[in-house]
Amino acid sequence: MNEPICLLEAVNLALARALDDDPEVILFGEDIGHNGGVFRATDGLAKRFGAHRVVDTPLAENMIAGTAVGMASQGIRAVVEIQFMGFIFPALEQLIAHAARLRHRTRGRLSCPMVLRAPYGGGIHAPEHHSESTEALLAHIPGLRVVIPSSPARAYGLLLGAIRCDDPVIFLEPKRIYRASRTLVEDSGAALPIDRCFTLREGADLSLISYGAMIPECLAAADNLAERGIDSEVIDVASLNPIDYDTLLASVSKTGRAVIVHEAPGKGGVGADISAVLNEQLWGQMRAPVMRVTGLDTVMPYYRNEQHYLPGVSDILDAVDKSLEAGRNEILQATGSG
Amino acid sequence: MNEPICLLEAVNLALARALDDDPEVILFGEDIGHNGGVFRATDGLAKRFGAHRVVDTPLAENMIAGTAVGMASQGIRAVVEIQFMGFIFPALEQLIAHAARLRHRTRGRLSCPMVLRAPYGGGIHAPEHHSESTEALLAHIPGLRVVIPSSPARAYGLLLGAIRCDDPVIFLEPKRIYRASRTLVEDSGAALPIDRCFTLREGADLSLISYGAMIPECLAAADNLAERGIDSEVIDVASLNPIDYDTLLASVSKTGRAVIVHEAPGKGGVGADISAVLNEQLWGQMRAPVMRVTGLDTVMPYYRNEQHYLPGVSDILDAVDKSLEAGRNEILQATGSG
Amino acid sequence: MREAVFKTEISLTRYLRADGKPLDELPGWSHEPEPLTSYYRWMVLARQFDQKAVALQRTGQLGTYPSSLGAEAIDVVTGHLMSHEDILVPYYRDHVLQMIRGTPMRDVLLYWGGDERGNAGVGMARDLPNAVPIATQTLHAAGVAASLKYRHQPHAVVCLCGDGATSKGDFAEALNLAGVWHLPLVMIVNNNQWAISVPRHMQCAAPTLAQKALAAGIPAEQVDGNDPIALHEVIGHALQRARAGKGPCLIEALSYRLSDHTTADDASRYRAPDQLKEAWQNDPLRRLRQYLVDLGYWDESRERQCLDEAQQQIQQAVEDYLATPPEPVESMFEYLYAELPEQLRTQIEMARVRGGGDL
Amino acid sequence: MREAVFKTEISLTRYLRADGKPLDELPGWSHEPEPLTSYYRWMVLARQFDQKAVALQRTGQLGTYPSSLGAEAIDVVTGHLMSHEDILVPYYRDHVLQMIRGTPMRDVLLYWGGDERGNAGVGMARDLPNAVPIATQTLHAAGVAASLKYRHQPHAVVCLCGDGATSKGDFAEALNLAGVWHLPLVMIVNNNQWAISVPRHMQCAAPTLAQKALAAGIPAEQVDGNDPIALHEVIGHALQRARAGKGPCLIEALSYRLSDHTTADDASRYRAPDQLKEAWQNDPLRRLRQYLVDLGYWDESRERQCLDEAQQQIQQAVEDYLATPPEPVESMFEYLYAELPEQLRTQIEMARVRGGGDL
Ligand SMILES: Cc1ncc(C[n+]2csc(CCOP(=O)(O)OP(=O)(O)O)c2C)c(N)n1
Ligand SMILES: Cc1ncc(C[n+]2csc(CCOP(=O)(O)OP(=O)(O)O)c2C)c(N)n1
Ligand SMILES: [Mg+2]
Ligand SMILES: [Mg+2]
Repeated sequence: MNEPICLLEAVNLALARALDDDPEVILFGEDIGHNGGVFRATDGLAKRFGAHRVVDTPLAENMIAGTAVGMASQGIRAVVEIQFMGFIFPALEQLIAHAARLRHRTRGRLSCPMVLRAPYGGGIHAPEHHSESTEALLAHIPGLRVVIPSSPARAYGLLLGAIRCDDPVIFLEPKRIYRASRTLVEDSGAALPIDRCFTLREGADLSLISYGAMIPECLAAADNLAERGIDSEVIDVASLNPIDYDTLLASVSKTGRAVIVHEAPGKGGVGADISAVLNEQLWGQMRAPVMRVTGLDTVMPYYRNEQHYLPGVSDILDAVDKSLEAGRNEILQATGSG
Repeated sequence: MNEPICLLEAVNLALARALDDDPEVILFGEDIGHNGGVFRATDGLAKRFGAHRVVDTPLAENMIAGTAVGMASQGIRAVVEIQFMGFIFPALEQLIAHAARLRHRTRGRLSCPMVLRAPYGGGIHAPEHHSESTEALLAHIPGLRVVIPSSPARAYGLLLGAIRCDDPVIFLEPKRIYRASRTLVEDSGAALPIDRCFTLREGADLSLISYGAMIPECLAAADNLAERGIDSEVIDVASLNPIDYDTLLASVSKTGRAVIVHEAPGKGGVGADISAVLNEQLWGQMRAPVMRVTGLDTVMPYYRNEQHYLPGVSDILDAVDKSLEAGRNEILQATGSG
Repeated sequence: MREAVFKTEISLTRYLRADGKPLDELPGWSHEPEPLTSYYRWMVLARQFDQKAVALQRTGQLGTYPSSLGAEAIDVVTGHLMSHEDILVPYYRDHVLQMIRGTPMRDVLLYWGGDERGNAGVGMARDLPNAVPIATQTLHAAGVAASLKYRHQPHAVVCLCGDGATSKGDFAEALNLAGVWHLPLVMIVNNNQWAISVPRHMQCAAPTLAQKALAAGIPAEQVDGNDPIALHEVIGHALQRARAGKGPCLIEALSYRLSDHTTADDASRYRAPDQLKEAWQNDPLRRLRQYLVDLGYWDESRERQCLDEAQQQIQQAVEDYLATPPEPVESMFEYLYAELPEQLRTQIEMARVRGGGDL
Repeated sequence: MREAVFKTEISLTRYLRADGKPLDELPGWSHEPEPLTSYYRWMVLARQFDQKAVALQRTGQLGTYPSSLGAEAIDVVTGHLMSHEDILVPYYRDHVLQMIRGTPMRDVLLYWGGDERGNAGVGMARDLPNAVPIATQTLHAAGVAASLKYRHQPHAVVCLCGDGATSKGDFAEALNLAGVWHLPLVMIVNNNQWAISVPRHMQCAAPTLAQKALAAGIPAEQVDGNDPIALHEVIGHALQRARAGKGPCLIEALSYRLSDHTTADDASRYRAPDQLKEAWQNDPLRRLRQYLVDLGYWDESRERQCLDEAQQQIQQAVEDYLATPPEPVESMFEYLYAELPEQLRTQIEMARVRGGGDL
């Protein structure tokens, strides 16, 4: 490809590559065939690879997940689509009780090399249930991998990594930035590791930790901070389970300050976990409390008010200011607490 | 009742009381009628209140939850049982997409006064899927309440509170301690507040924060610590959503040390949330990092090895020792980190 | 030795041909001007409303909108046959049915305009709002029906869904419970032949969807969903049975989705133009209009007047809709629980600030 | 006008009366000593194994155990008819079926003794292990069948479940997909009349469970699950069709759970003793033994020898089981992912220490 492509097209490119490389890769889901998926992630694939490899299913997410588990148990790499993350709940029993456990349950006799793709997140003025970010539910489940890309190149590389992985991977696509920007992505067939953070920007003063559609917001915040002479490191967590704590701890032990950003509700969100670990591991090294900038702890409102729910650049900057502020009083406070 | 009763019997007593007080309370679930539930939580209730009020259902958890939402939308207090928490997953779509949102979606026109009861937790040598602690999945959902009792009296009072509450409540019963101890519980009809922590033991040196079946372990740890002259406060969180942070923050700002204990996996567990909030709110007041003692981040093993998965008193004591140790070096470290 | 242990058959009810001519002897009531002219008026309103809503979406004044083009007869007949005390559990194409039940047209627009107040309408005190996750409402309907039964109230619950919805386990579970508990539930499947891009034959291998009822041991009917007389007969009968304690019923109404799935869809990607053209031959409005014209109950001038009235009503609703300011931000928290937990108060302020400013 | 658009009937197949006498002309093969005497031997083994497993549980040497008492014929016939290349997706009562497929008896004990190695057996390389959450395995079976079809492998998948499982949406979804995708799936419902304490009539209002297939548009059969000859005919036919690419089939095998649900259950709380007594009249072992005795293929001495052999085999398996030390604690992490994430290494040490000591 010599044209710059967007994240959505990068997903398509990776799927095509996987289908091309391995005859035992199959795609199925609702409307993914002829129609190419409601977002067009599978556009053209049924035509190119045949309706036996890019397959429309009846409408049942539990069925999609359970069938994928069955196929994967026989070694077929089932790459399935759930149309929106808000419709993933019927699939949870299969994901939690089976996909995550098949290898464990059979002491490695069988495994579950499936990928379940779903667009997630808000900000596109969609109807109810089309804007959820419930990744924390999945990231809590031992045995599942949860991966979220935040750029065309990472979408391509991580999706290939997910498909080739012998574990079940939940691949969540930040639909708000499906078409946000275009970059050149070489169709090299090279996968990216699906268990590593990506340091998108290095900095010494502060670590901005995020994933998915909030990455562009963090990068914008970092630009803004740079203008004020504040040098922030931006880390794309990318893999929410397992989390690459080596990278996160190294960054925050360097900067002493962390702001975690995601659009899911704060309570019980992935940010809570990261905060807890940073605090446990970097006791005495933090220059400010780990801050979280997250979605609110309420139901995602219908779209007319959704902008009041989602965090944005200014919310990130506010948190950064608080972090910098806290840092200034730190020794004083710590001494006063004894 | 003039006999001391166990937690399981207290559940039964509260259900009977609720059925007696309010003709619009209905119980349904698998095997809860004639058979009285597989744990006997509904023993005798079908006989006493009739098969139209204590109703056996076909085998389908999604159906149980969805039907409860429908009944509750019409003002009937549906109190339903899921036989084991490991079988709650098919119910999640209804709980997340509907129970939690009915009031919100209709701007208060309809509400969802249902209670979904399920025994949870390990340590009873049960088959696979009969030992799960996935409360974090539910505690992450705005609009749901999640309540866990840890004694006969709290089981009675909290369950009455849950049934009378106009919000949907997930009531998780720590089956390992269903019959662990007996106390006198007056059938007074008095509910306990379902959004408050319970301070079970006051102490100045350290806060032990837990819920459910890990409470007895924490109390045992506290006894042990007392022998060593360490004075620990034991708090039963009881309500996992929303969490009564007033009580938790007051305790930890007093003691400066917190150890959080639960049997669910640590990663993304409720303890992560509590740790994150304590660290955010009590920055500079902590004398040691917030510690977590939790289940391991792997699939709950079959029962032959389950004791190697679950935390126990000695794990709690180890964490306490680390907390006390860290406290000793605290000022040094904080100063050194600048 | 093989011995037959179960025998059954399922019938399709139809009275009018596509051109509005009777196929057979008609029921007596259908020779009168009412309710059929009322049905027709509402069907016209539904179609005009649809057009307007699509236009609003195209001009950025409404969110994604699912047209009810081709389903008008099902909704209008159902709406008229339901009593005030019957309870509706709709799906997302049932705009006109909700309006007949009292939901202001403005509220329907508010709902699709991303405003929860669209669900608060007083006109439908106990009816359920749209359930977006497919087929989930079928279980609510079973629960609502169970509450009627428990309270000994002789009313029926009507639940609607699409052909795609019948593939989701919820649907089977709801019918199964309705069968075992003998619930007053009338389940109507609007089989419009498509679930977004998935055609009916890729949804289920059974020749009818009505036969899904057999799995639950409950009565099954197939009906021509473009034929208001047939719909009236079949749905009316099912409602009476349900109200009389005679149990549930599944009705498969055969229709065709004459529109894209929603405004976010482009059906030309997956649907042959010929099929659509053919389907228009079965247009329910055309059929009923022709029948009424043949009886002398309808003519050009009535048609024009009816259209004008519909336009006025719609215009008013659109104005009301567009003039409705967004809800205050705190509404996001206000309805979360019966009482707002103390812990969440601080988040109201955060919400106000987010999205670039106060309201 | 009402026009029939779907007609069907479902048949029950039965050859032997409860007392072992033929009801009708029997298929030719059933006059030979094989496979019926083999069936009988395995049924005896199943029953003996069951008794022993229950005894082990009662003495604290095994965890909760679900007896297969009354289901022996279904399992044994299915196990014999399946080829090595067919794939089994069992449920938790299919101990003897798994053994026929090659799972060592010791492994069955390990599984119910709380040891995952019970699922690792080489004898069933591609078979699925038990799925504890009811009906979830039906979807796996559809997926396994889809993989056979995708790979053009002419084998069948056999999936089993109970009557209770047919109420869960998964079951309907799996059959539906099998219908649409024309999968080589033979779904066998062991209708033992109870789902723990819930009797069949409270599970579903349909007169047969076989008719659940009609919802999916696939063939349905009812068969006497206590009659090995009928089972052989019906299951054999379904397997041949599936292998030949003729699609899926649902078989309802009528049986009776002669035991408690599991060792954790006490059926006397909810089941009339008379019903159980009556059900014993239909005992599949009694029926087949009588038939074989009448043909001269079986007698007291063979019976005694068969019991002795079963006892020996069981005794050996129990000894092997009891002599198997628990798995090392790190196995808890070893099989979680294809490779153990670095982050989890430290937890292995924690696991070792927990539960009071090293292993
Ligand atoms: C559980 C779930 N899965 C997927 C979707 C996305 N979706 C919305 S409508 C639809 C097709 C529904 O088809 P059908 O039931 O036939 O109703 P129709 O729209 O044709 O009237 C799909 C897949 C959803 N809303 N819910
Ligand atoms: C999803 C789920 N819900 C509940 C249970 C608990 N449970 C185990 S067996 C059983 C009854 C199953 O009955 P049936 O399907 O008839 O099979 P049988 O045991 O009678 O052979 C129940 C409710 C479970 N294992 N999984
Ligand atoms: Mg449709
Ligand atoms: Mg059964």
